[in-house]
Amino acid sequence: MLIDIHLLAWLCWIFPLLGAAMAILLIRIGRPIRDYAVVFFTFLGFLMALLMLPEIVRAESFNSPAFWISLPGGGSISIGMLIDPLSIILANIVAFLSLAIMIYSVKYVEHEPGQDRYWFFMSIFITSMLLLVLADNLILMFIGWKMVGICSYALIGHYYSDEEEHWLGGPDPFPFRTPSRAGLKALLVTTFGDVSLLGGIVFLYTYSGTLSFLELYQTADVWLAALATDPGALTLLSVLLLGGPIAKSAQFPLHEWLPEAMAGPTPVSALIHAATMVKAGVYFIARLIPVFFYATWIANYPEAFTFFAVTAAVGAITAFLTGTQAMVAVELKKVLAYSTMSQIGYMILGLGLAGFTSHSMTLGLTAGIFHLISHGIFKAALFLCAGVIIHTTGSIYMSEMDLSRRSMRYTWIFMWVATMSLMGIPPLSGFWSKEEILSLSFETGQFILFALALVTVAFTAFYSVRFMGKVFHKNDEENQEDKEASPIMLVPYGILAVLSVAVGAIGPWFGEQIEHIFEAYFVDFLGFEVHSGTAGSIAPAAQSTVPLTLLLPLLSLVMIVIGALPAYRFYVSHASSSEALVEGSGILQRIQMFLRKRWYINSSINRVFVDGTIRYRHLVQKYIEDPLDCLFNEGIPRLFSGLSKGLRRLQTGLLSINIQYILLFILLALISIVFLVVP
Amino acid sequence: MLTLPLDLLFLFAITTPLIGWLAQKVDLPRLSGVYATLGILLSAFTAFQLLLQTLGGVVPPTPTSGLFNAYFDLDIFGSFAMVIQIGLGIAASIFSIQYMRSESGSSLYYALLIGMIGGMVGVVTAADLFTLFVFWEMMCLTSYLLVAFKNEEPEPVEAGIKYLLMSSAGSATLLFGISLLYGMTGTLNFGGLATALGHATPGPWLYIALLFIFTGFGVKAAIVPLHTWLPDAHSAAPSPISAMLSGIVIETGLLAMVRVLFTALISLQTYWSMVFAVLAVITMTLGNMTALVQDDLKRMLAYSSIGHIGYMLAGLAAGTVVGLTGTILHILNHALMKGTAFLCAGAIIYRLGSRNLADMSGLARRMPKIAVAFSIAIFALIGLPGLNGFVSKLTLFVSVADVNLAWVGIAIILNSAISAGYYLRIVRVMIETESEPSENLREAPVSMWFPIWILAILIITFGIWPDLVFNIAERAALAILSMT
Amino acid sequence: MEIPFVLLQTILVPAVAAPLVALMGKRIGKYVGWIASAILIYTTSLLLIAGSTIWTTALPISETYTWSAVSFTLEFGFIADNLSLPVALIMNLICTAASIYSIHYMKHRIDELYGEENKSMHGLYHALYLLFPIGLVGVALSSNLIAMYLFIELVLIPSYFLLDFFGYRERHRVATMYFIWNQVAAGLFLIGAILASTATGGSFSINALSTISGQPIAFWVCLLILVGWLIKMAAFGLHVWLPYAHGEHLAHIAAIIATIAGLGSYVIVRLLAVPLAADFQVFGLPIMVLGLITMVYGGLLTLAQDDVKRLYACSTISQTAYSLVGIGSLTAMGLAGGVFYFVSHILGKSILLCIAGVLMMQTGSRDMNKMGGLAKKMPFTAALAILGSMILSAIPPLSGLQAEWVMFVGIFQGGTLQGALQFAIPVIAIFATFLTAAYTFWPVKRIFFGPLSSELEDVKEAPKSMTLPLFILALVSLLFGIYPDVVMHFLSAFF
Amino acid sequence: MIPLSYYLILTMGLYIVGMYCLATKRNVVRLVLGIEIMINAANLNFIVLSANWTEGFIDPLAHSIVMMSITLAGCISAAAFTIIIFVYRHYGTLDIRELRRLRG
Repeated sequence: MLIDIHLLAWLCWIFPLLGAAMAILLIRIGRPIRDYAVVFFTFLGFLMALLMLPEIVRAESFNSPAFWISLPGGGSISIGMLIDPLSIILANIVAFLSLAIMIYSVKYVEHEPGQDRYWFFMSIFITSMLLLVLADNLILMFIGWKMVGICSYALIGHYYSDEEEHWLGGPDPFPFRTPSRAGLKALLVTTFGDVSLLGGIVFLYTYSGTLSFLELYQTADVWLAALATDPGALTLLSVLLLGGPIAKSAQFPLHEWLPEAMAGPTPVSALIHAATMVKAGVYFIARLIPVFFYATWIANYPEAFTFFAVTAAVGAITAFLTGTQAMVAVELKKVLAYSTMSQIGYMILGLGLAGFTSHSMTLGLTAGIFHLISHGIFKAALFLCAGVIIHTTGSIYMSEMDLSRRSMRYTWIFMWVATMSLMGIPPLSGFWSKEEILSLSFETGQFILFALALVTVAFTAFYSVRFMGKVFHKNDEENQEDKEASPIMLVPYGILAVLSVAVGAIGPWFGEQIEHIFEAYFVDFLGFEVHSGTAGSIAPAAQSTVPLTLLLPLLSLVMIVIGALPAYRFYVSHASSSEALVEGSGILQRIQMFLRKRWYINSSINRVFVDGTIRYRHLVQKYIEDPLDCLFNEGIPRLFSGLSKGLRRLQTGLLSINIQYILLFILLALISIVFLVVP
Repeated sequence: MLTLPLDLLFLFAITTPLIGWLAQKVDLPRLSGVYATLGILLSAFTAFQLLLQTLGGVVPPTPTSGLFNAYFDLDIFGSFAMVIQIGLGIAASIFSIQYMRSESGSSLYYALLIGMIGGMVGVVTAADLFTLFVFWEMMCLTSYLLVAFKNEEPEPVEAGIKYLLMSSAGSATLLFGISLLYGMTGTLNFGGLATALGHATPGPWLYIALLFIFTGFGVKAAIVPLHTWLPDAHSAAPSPISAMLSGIVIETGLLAMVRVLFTALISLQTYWSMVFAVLAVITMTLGNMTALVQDDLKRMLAYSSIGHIGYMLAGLAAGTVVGLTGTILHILNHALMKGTAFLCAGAIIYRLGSRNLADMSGLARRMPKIAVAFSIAIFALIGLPGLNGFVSKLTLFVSVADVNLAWVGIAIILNSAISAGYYLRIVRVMIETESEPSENLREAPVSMWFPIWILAILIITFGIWPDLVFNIAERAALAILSMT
Repeated sequence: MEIPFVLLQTILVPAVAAPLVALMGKRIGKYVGWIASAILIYTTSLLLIAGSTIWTTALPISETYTWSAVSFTLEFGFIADNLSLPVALIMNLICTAASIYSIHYMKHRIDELYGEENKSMHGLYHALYLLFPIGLVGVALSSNLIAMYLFIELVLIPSYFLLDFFGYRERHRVATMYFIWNQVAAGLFLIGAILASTATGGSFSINALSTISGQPIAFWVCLLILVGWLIKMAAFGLHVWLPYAHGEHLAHIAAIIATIAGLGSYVIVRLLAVPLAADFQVFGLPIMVLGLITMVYGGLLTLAQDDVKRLYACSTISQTAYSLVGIGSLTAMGLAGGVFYFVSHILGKSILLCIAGVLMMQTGSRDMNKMGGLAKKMPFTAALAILGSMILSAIPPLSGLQAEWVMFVGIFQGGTLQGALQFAIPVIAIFATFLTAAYTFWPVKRIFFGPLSSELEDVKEAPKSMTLPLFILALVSLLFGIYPDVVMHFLSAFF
Repeated sequence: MIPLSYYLILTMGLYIVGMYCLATKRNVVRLVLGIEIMINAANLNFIVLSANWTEGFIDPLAHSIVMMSITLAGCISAAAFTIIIFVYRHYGTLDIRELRRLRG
């Protein structure tokens, strides 16, 4: 080992931070040097992550926290980097994808306004995400978590002047949304989750007395026992903790910010969707799973199962919900956005399933993380391609795209590869990871979840083919004007597409390795033992695995065909027209509208929270503040001046009355003497 | 021969009209003012020396032979009060040099002023009740005439006659009370009264005497509901006289009351302290509340004096060393604060010609010296710490809180807050943007702002370094309490 | 490094300088502001040195000067310990930053109100301004109730005059209103202080406060001091003065008024929660509930504002209540977090209120509906506004989050809470913090983002002398965020 | 010998008469007379009590007091009439109820 692994972990996120500093410091030096300096530092970050990778096989954790805050009562909080298989995998994924996106950006933002800002926030974004995955305690992780949020705010709202060309949404009758609004929305929705997560962290801390992940793992029996004595505490903890990931990873019901987060420059979308931000939630849930698994199956606190139930249900619902919306979306990036949510739904579903039986922990973890890896790769590739496409066509609407397959051959090929990976066509990486989730949901006997996931496969195939067809296969006349993207943009997504194939080629082995590592780490090293046959578990499906390994892939292939075929007919071969079909059927029209209106979730949330706030915000002022104001700042002075005027009347100016006051006084004094003194 | 300051005061009171006559001959209109001021200064100097002597434990020589033998008794209480009275007199007198320049018969004015000071000095140094009464009447008489001094206007005259009638009724009541005390003991000497009545079980007549004496002094001290003459008299009098009346004359009523209460009527203390507590709250509340809506600057200040009398009464209600210290200290502080305030009002009226608050907007820019001093006085009156008013109010509060009358203390503080409402109006009006009446104002002449600033600096000094006077006030209080 | 009379110097140097500054202002006009600022930089460094001494030795520095010792002892006692020093230091720092900020801002305002050549007004302003740091630092460092009262009132005088001289719109009326509200508040505090002193046998020392613990009078002492400061902290129902005072005050003075509001958390901790812990127990739950109501209400009220200054004014109501909830928990973490949150919040709030001043100065308007797209014209200002919003919304790496989580740990531990409330109050409280993000970032969008209207084409960036001090405040907050032990080292040692 | 209380009732009565006069009469001159009555009530009291103190002995102090008091009362009347003259000049009436410029 050349460098101490702890140092590697620190440097891993410090290098991009230095990159951010470069973005500011080198403004005056000149654009190219600045850009390459920033990219170089991102590369160094990636290098550090890569150097950590060999440690993964040891399946151990490295953690040497340093003192950070002293707390009242003699306690203190230390921070450090936690290096264990989970964080190494995530750090590598994040660093690698970020590097690809940053290289791509060099060309992409050449002519954009606000480049300093762009580079600065991109670097910080990467820094915070790396910090998030490498942090060894909840607060440090939360810091990264929040910084990711604020960076996304800045980057989504990159075009803050809201020029019309950067508007999102529409066309009529759908409303247009401005980038600054989208940024604010992303920030606010995720903040809502963050608040919940912070509540969860703090709540957890009050019982556990530690924030370090490792200590939480090690002392789980103690603090879980304390937690379980308060009825409802575990449920509350689960819900509070899950609030964060649900918002951050854009899961139902806090998912509506993501489609609009497309307002930023495309590399930003790529970063948000593939590498950072939305993956944070998945990572965090993965982090927590051992603890809750322990609580559910080993310590036997049934309340802890809430965590898994909520996770799995949210994942499946989101996967289905957003899959449907992706089928009708009209903007290219929005399709991809819905697809991201849908895929993240899968991951979350996989993670949720980890706790459904007493032995599925590592299976679930593996499924979720594997899908995270493969999704990261192909989704980054897709977004980068989309960036090129939008740049070339100058429109965000797929209906206005019509690209030449020939002159943009490489882009076309790479995008198809990535798309097929997304669809789950074997042997691309997406197939293997999705299969794991599907089979896990089947094995655990969660047939509703399984059905939802399976249907979503068909949806995925449909919208994937649809957007490819709309972009590249609109007509056969070749449009010669389109130019292939410059190599500096092409290479990153080319590599990603190749990687997608490569991972797919070794898919089963890859998945197994991950599972082994997790097994070795969580079970053998940390001691979250998995006892088979613990009370309440669903009967192990071990004996049925042999037919299933064949049946399930077949089933999902059938679903892909079901989804892809109509799309192929509509959009690629143009054998029939989807518009005609929809116009011909009232029900289909209604469904299309329903889906395009995003199941009315967005509009109802908007109506209640946003419009409601704007419309009724003055009510507070009018009905509470103003009366109070009136009472205190006018009422009391008026009362006093009224009293004062009343007292003023005592001063009549009539001498006889003045003398009568004296007499009155004497009389009162006499009475008081008589009553108080004489007896 | 009385005591030295008194002698000097009488001498100058008598000679000032002569000088005034002379001044008319040689056409030096300010001469009588300067002469009178010198006289007061001289007597202040002697009074100060007496104070130092008494503080040093030396009993100053009171006349041992002659007509007034033993009717004066100089203790720390008396000499301290004397210094306050003469000291404020100096300021008023210097101020008057310019202020009363155009008045006819200004030498008479100075004679009356000196006479009033003499009367007050007599009241606080008297050793028996009747001597006290004689000087009391002297003080009253001169003040009636001073209030009505500007007899070419109807208001001073009206205020004067009302003041005279009410105050004389009070004096008569006082005399009646004194006669009852005399009837009970056969002596009017404070020492004699203290030995005769101090430790006896109180009979009904003592209560009646208390009632009459209290009413008599109360009219002068403007205790509600005996206060009704005050707003008229104080607002109608010439401003230096208002300063004197508010600053020390009404307080002299309290000082005299202290003398009697803590000697002759000490056995009734539990009774009268309760009555005082109630009256203190009523007085301060009414004074401050009524001041809220006044538009006449001097009338507002006059009502505020009633409020401050309420604060002082609280200390008497406590009746402890701390309480008395607080009262004495507040009398000093109030003399400084209200003296400054009324003199500032006088300077403003001198230039502006109006007493209406609304006409004074924008004044601060035209008369900054006056405005700043006025603001200092006002903030001291509100009771902001760092200025002298705070220390005495604090002492008063502590004293009442110590004897389980915390509600009186709370009333003091709430009243201070209420009083900020009208005091601040003055400051606010002064620093507002300019209005027409104040456009062509000039700064007040030196002889006006100089005494004002002396007082203002004392306000700050005693605020920052209260022990300068705190000590004396406490010893004065001990002197009173050691009389029985 | 040993500096003689370090605490007294901190108080006295500006006090002595104030009249000189007023006189010099007549000659040199606005440049006198640099002298005033230099003085404040000096006192800040004095406090820094004191802080380093305390950090290393862990012993408090105390100085006592007798004021009056006749009937009862009045003292100017100063104590810089682990609790008071960080608070004093941060407030002096804010005063310093605002002083530098104000040099240009006041030139603008004085020119507007009193004409170009009015040099003496500059002197007057800076002289009055110097009273703020004295008062604020004095309140923090006092070891004596009466001295504390004195400093509380001392702050009132400059804020009254500055409001009346230089404020906006209805400044005369609001100045009086502000003065009376605060006078009542200070009066209640004084009553409490004196009642306490009667029970301690005439001592006004804060150290002696603990001796009355357990006596029935302690309840009244707690109640009066608490209510007095709740007025200053603008708790719900007692808050109606604050939007006016903030709205009409000069922008940076509004920041200082917000500091005074926040100072309540320090005073409550210093006087009640620690020495009178047992008697203060009964107030725990009511304070938390009141704080909760204020948090939510302040947040809603902030959302209702269209006026840039009133906006941040109302947010003070909500933010100060956070600390209140923390203190109401009466746990060590809650108290430490409450004070930490106050320290963090005023940094952010000072930045934001000063930004409001910049906006008013540069655009001549305070209506947010007329703004938009200003980020293009004023990038620094926009960055500052976002930084300030981040502090308030507890977004790391700035200090808000560190303070918030420490405080919420205390709230969740909730010493006095029982049953369902044990969960309900903290959870509601933490969800109420969501409003902060809404009411800080929505205005940022309204002011700085979106298309620039044609009327605002000529708007220019504020001068460096206004933005740089604010950046320094943001940097301080960043320091606290990255290494919170800078503050927590002190606070943990105290609790 | 007439008991002391009778005298005291008499002086009290006089005092009340004086007060009554002050409280009800309109003419300023009468009001001054009212005050004189009150002072005289007090004077009378002194005289009465001086005899009462020691059997068969009349305290000269009281008499000197009364002498002085009468002088003072005279001074007061003089001052009062001086002002009354100006009152009449300005208001043209001696009715105290017409003097109502100052109030409130």
